[in-house]
Amino acid sequence: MNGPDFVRLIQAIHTAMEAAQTELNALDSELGDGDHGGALATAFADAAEKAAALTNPTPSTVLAVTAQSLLNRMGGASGALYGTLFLRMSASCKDRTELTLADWQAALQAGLEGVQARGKAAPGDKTLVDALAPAVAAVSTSDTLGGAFAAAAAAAQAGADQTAEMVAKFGRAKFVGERARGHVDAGARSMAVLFAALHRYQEDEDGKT
Amino acid sequence: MNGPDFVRLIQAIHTAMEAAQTELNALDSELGDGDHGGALATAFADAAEKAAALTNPTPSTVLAVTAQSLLNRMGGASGALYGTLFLRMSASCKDRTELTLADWQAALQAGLEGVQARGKAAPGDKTLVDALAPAVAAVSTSDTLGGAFAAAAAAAQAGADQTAEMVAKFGRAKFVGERARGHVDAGARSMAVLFAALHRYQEDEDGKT
Amino acid sequence: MSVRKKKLLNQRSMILREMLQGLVSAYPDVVRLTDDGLIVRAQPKAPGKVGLVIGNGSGHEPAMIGFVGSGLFDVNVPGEIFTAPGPDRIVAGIKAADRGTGVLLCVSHHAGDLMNAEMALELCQMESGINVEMVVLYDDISSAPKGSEPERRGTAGLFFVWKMLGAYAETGASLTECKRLAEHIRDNTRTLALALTSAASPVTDEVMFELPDDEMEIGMGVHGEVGIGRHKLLSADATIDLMLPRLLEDLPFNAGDEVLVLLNNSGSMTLMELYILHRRVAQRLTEAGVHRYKSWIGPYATTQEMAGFALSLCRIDDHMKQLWDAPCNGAFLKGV
Amino acid sequence: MSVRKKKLLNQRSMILREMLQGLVSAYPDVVRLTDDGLIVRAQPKAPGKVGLVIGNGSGHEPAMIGFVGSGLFDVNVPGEIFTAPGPDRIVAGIKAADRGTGVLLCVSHHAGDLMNAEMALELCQMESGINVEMVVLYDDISSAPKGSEPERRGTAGLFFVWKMLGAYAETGASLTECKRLAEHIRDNTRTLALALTSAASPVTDEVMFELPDDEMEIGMGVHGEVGIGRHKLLSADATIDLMLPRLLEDLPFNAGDEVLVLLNNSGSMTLMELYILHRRVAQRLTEAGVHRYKSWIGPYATTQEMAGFALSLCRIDDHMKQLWDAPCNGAFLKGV
Ligand SMILES: Nc1ncnc2c1ncn2[C@@H]1O[C@H](COP(=O)(O)OP(=O)(O)O)[C@@H](O)[C@H]1O
Ligand SMILES: Nc1ncnc2c1ncn2[C@@H]1O[C@H](COP(=O)(O)OP(=O)(O)O)[C@@H](O)[C@H]1O
Ligand SMILES: [Mg+2]
Ligand SMILES: [Mg+2]
Ligand SMILES: [Mg+2]
Ligand SMILES: [Mg+2]
Repeated sequence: MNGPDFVRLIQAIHTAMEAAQTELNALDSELGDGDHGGALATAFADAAEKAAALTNPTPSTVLAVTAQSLLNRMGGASGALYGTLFLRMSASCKDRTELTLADWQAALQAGLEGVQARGKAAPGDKTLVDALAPAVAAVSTSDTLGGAFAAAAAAAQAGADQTAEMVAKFGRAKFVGERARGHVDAGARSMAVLFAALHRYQEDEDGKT
Repeated sequence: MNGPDFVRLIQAIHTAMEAAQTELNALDSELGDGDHGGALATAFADAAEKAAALTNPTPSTVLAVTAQSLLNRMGGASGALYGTLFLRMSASCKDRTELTLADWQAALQAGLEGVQARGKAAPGDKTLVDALAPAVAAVSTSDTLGGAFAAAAAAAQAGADQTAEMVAKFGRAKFVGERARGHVDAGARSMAVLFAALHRYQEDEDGKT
Repeated sequence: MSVRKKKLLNQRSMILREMLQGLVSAYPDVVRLTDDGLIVRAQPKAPGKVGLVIGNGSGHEPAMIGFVGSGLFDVNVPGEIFTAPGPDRIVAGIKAADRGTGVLLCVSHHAGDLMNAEMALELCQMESGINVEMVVLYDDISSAPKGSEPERRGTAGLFFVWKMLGAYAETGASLTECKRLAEHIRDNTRTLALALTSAASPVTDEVMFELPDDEMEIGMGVHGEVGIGRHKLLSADATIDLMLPRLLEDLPFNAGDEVLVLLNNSGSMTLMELYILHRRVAQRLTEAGVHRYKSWIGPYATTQEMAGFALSLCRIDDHMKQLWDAPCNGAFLKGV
Repeated sequence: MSVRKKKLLNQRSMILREMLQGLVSAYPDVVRLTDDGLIVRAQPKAPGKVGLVIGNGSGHEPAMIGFVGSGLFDVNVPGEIFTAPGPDRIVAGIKAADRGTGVLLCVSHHAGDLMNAEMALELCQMESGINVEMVVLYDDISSAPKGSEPERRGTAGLFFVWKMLGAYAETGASLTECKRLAEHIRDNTRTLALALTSAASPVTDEVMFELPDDEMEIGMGVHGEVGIGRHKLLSADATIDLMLPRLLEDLPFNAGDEVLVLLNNSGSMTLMELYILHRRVAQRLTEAGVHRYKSWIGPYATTQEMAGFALSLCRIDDHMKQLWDAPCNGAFLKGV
């Protein structure tokens, strides 16, 4: 995947976040303040615009401008976490013009580590880490991008679903205690949306060739 | 009517105001702020207590302590008006130990003039003047206290009833404009309660003798 | 839109007394509560200066208990909730404010306040040797038409009088001069209010009026007196565009005039909304060529938890600017 | 008890920008709005003095935009409603606050604020030559048990830091000294809040939580985070009797200690209620032998139109008293 591919990928994620906006807001309303979908949609709209405006996009620069949009247009804890994910991925592929599956694995691993260092949440804490961590692990279960992303998307969604069983230890949901059970975490679900978009993007690409 | 009679009269008015409290509050709620009954009941309770505590009550001193209670415990426009009524009556019979019908006529006339000078309302303005003015006039239609107070009570009530047809030019009700029609003015009704109490007091006295 | 009747209070009959006790417990260096329930300055004004008194129904806090102090009022006579205090207490207030050269009794124009003030004045003239003058203050353009200004109600815009008159009396101005300044400020002040929601009396729990969710009332009085009309809920900018021209043409305020601006919170407006409203006020005044000297935004005279605001303008000259910028120290108003 | 969603606003997406424009239109002599959306002092602090910055989600006005000025913060970085600003804007704020001797970045402890501040700090350390330190502030005893103080949330009691730290930096104290004072004030401050009603986000119109008409919630956070429990609605005195002992025993505040008291209005409490509450606070502190130096009562950090309050105590010494009494001039805080 080269720079222009990444520009289209960010556009695809933006489209997916727009579509999921209402659902994500509703999930966030249950345990948080109901703005997660709106915040992601706005930030990815900005990212898509900024990425499209890059004159010589590389994977790393597209990921970096996306990180900037997430950090500064989204704000809050989730902006910092989403931003960190993209920032670390960008740093991990700084000198690459094209990303291989191995590069993807390394980038996602770096991103996950950054998110956990920043947010301190471990799997089981009912956060976006519960979708991100299994997705990152699943990328290594295949040797094609298509297979890897399919596995990651499935793992992210399964991880998100499992958050319904958990009590939150981070984020606003932390303060609702036991009442959190039965509700899927908004950030975990948005991670699943992100990986689903990645998977669909790759399917389309594979379909073309 | 001598000083101790006046002490009992104020007690009788207090009892009547207590009984009418809810009704007067409800009337005041329609066009004002719903406190007219409560304010009168509190003020006359205070007046009855102060009057009972006088060592050598005269009509004038009983009326004066009542005025003080009305002015300072009731407050507001209606406290000033009720207080002025009693203050002027007190001044008009300053040297009397006993009030004749002629004294009553003079006292009430002085009271009415004081109320109108203070509040600027004329009959027809939908205020307590619409009950007070006809009551004062009616006192001259008989030559016994019993007859005079019966006529006054009837005239006050008739005057209060007529306020339902009026639009207010004074008090809080002024600001509701045409919407005031159909509602009896709280202050006019409380004046009718006062004259009814006076009438009943005199009936009881006449019954005793 | 239901109104908050849920309040943190003790016995309803004790509201006034406990509120005053609470005030002086918080600001003992600024105000004292006398045995007869007056709020007076902790450090009385220097002898020989004119005393300033105002009486009013309570329930509008910080007005007026929060504006007693140096450079402000000497005495406030607080009545029960929404009820003017009686004449004897006003007389007591006048006596407490006298520093030997007379007292100016300020009256916020409402029927009850005026009647009781007049009676207090009569009592003073009969009884005491105090030199008392009375000034009746009004500012609300919605309560009577142009030409009938003295019939208008006294509302949030009286704040301009409190502040500048307080500073003036502190300079040693005479009673006549103080009265003349109060009238001058009044005659250059205009106010228009707006309510989004009603409020409840804390004593009766009665809601003052009903207002549908998609409407606002223009010209609402400080006790919920109805205004000049209801209007569909507008945006912040459109609301100012509706209100400000009425204020400007009433005085009128003309291009080249210099003004103070007050955006008074009636109770539960957010500062966020008030700042957004002020943005438009500033834009519109600039377009009209009216210069703003200073703006004040906050809850100065409230109607319990009513959501609404009053916009008030006062045309000033250099002398008034000096008075505006003079120091003061009340429980609710410090520095400037 | 329905919540007021009816607000006077223009476009929802413009709330932050228009609010900031409105603020600076009202107080041009106190604050300026930079092109990148920072609120900075109109007259920058003298060179060589430590700069003070704080970033925060908006919607809590006057916090923090109202506390930028002399003797207070140098820069505020306002985020969107209830959303911490991103790291780039915080870095811009740090740069704007630097007067050559370093900057103290204050963080009100919430996950988003902390993460973004940490990122900003990393960026500063990588990129700029500015000497930056960070201090994380917390005070709310309901959000984590004693012994886990650093997990507690930052709420209204941070006000004590803003005021005294602002005065300290103005004296020319070093960055290390400033940081140490901020920690010292924090470690001597305890806050407990209570809500009678919920509030709505002005952006989403979502009500934060539901609270029955006859209940109150103790320990409510400034974004509607649930507290430590619901309670049947009590009288004002009983409410203080429930809350104050928890505060006292948490630090603990002991007989002989001297304290500042803050009764912070969360939005639409009446001053009447707050004064009545303060009366009881004063009584109880006196009984406990704890001396009150000064009390402050008002809306310093709000959650939109929420009806509720926070009670906050800060134990002080003579140095802190001096700082407390030092002059300041912010849009919402003048004199003292
Ligand atoms: N410390 C953390 N680590 C990982 N994820 C977190 C953490 N705190 C919050 N989150 C995620 O952020 C999501 C909420 O995001 P969002 O609604 O955008 O932020 P906010 O709570 O500031 O409104 C939560 O659902 C959770 O997945
Ligand atoms: N100027 C006036 N002249 C005569 N009566 C008046 C005047 N103003 C008000 N009132 C009377 O006062 C009554 C209201 O009294 P009350 O409810 O006790 O006072 P408030 O309106 O201050 O609450 C009105 O119903 C009216 O009869
Ligand atoms: Mg959220
Ligand atoms: Mg009434
Ligand atoms: Mg009344
Ligand atoms: Mg949020």
